Amino acid sequence: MFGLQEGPIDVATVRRAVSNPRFGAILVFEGVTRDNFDGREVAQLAYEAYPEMAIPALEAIGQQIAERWPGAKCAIVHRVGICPVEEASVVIAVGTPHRPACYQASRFALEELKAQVPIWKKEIYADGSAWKANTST
Amino acid sequence: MFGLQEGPIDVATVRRAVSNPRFGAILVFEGVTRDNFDGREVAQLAYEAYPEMAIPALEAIGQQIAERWPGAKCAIVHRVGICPVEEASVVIAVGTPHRPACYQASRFALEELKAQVPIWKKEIYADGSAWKANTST
Amino acid sequence: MITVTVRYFAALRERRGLETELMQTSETTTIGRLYAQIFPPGPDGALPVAYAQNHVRVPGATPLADGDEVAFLPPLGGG
Amino acid sequence: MITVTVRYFAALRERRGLETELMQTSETTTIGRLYAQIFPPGPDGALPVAYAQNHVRVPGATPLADGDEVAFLPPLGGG
Repeated sequence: MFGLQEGPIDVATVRRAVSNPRFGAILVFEGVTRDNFDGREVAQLAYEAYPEMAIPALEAIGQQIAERWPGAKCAIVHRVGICPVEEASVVIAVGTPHRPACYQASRFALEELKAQVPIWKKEIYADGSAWKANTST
Repeated sequence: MFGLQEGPIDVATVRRAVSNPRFGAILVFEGVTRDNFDGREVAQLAYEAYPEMAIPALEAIGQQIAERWPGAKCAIVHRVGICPVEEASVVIAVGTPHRPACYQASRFALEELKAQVPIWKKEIYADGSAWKANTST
Repeated sequence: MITVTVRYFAALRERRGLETELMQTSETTTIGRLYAQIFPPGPDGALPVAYAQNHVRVPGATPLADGDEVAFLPPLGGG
Repeated sequence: MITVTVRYFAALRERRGLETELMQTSETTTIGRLYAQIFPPGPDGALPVAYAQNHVRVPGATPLADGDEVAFLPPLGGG
């Protein structure tokens, strides 16, 4: 499961996409809209994607994970449009037979997503807005 | 939320225990019963705890996380009794303002739990059973 | 002359006031040169972008062909 | 003589056939010596355990007191 969606992401659905009796570890990451950035109050975020590139890029992350961590499975859903505070902008589920690989693969998926997938974020404050780029840290 | 419980763990409840508008990252780890171990088919696992020590030990992990990663919050529920294949023996939820700390704190909680919390695991095969200790890897 | 479809996202979409447009350009134009034509560098310089031709990232020196879908990708913010 | 409560878990519980018992022992007995008394090392040696006195981990040389709750913790398997 690799997709973009408007409206709240159902975490349990993404989690179920990686269920497998061979898996000893499941890790579900949620990137959530925070109520502040650099001390400034954030009302909500707005995400925009280039779907024709973003979905293949998400699928490519899943492919890389399957190659680097044999037996691992990944599912990623990213929200587009308005994402209010405390709601998830992205849900990444990873299942692996063993636990260390699960943490490695989940983190890999998140960093690859931030670096490679054509999605953009606008922070909307009480008194303005700004497009915010990911840093490489 | 730090506890032991018989029967299935409700992942969403553990996840909600770390909700906070300051959090940009939520990570939910599920340790799941695998259908095999060292090539042998596993029918189910049975967990046993020393509750009077295990619950304070889980709480101590939460305390250490709050000290090492300021602003982080952790919740851990471990199952006791029979845990069938594909069901979670432990759910660890961590919320943090920023993402790298979330992965670090979640992994720390898991490794501390395995090393410090008085819980034991019995693997039940089609044709026998064995108590299995965690390794330090 | 060739005709390409240009897609705009995020800050570039807002600056251009458009999500997409058809654009005519010469056969010798590269994707980087097209970007500079549409968004001439202002006092703050140009927004650094990556280039995509038919949904594949390409270098700025890549020549364009008739019917291409072209996109300029501002710094990413997913996650 | 003093009386302590002993708790058994996992393989030790199965070996002893008990979850808990009251046990009388001398005032000079350490927690490690009590373990060796209850579970004399067999041909495979003794199961390596950690010691807990009143829910706190202690070294094997720790003396016991009347009313203590004592537990021997086999290698852990949580997670």
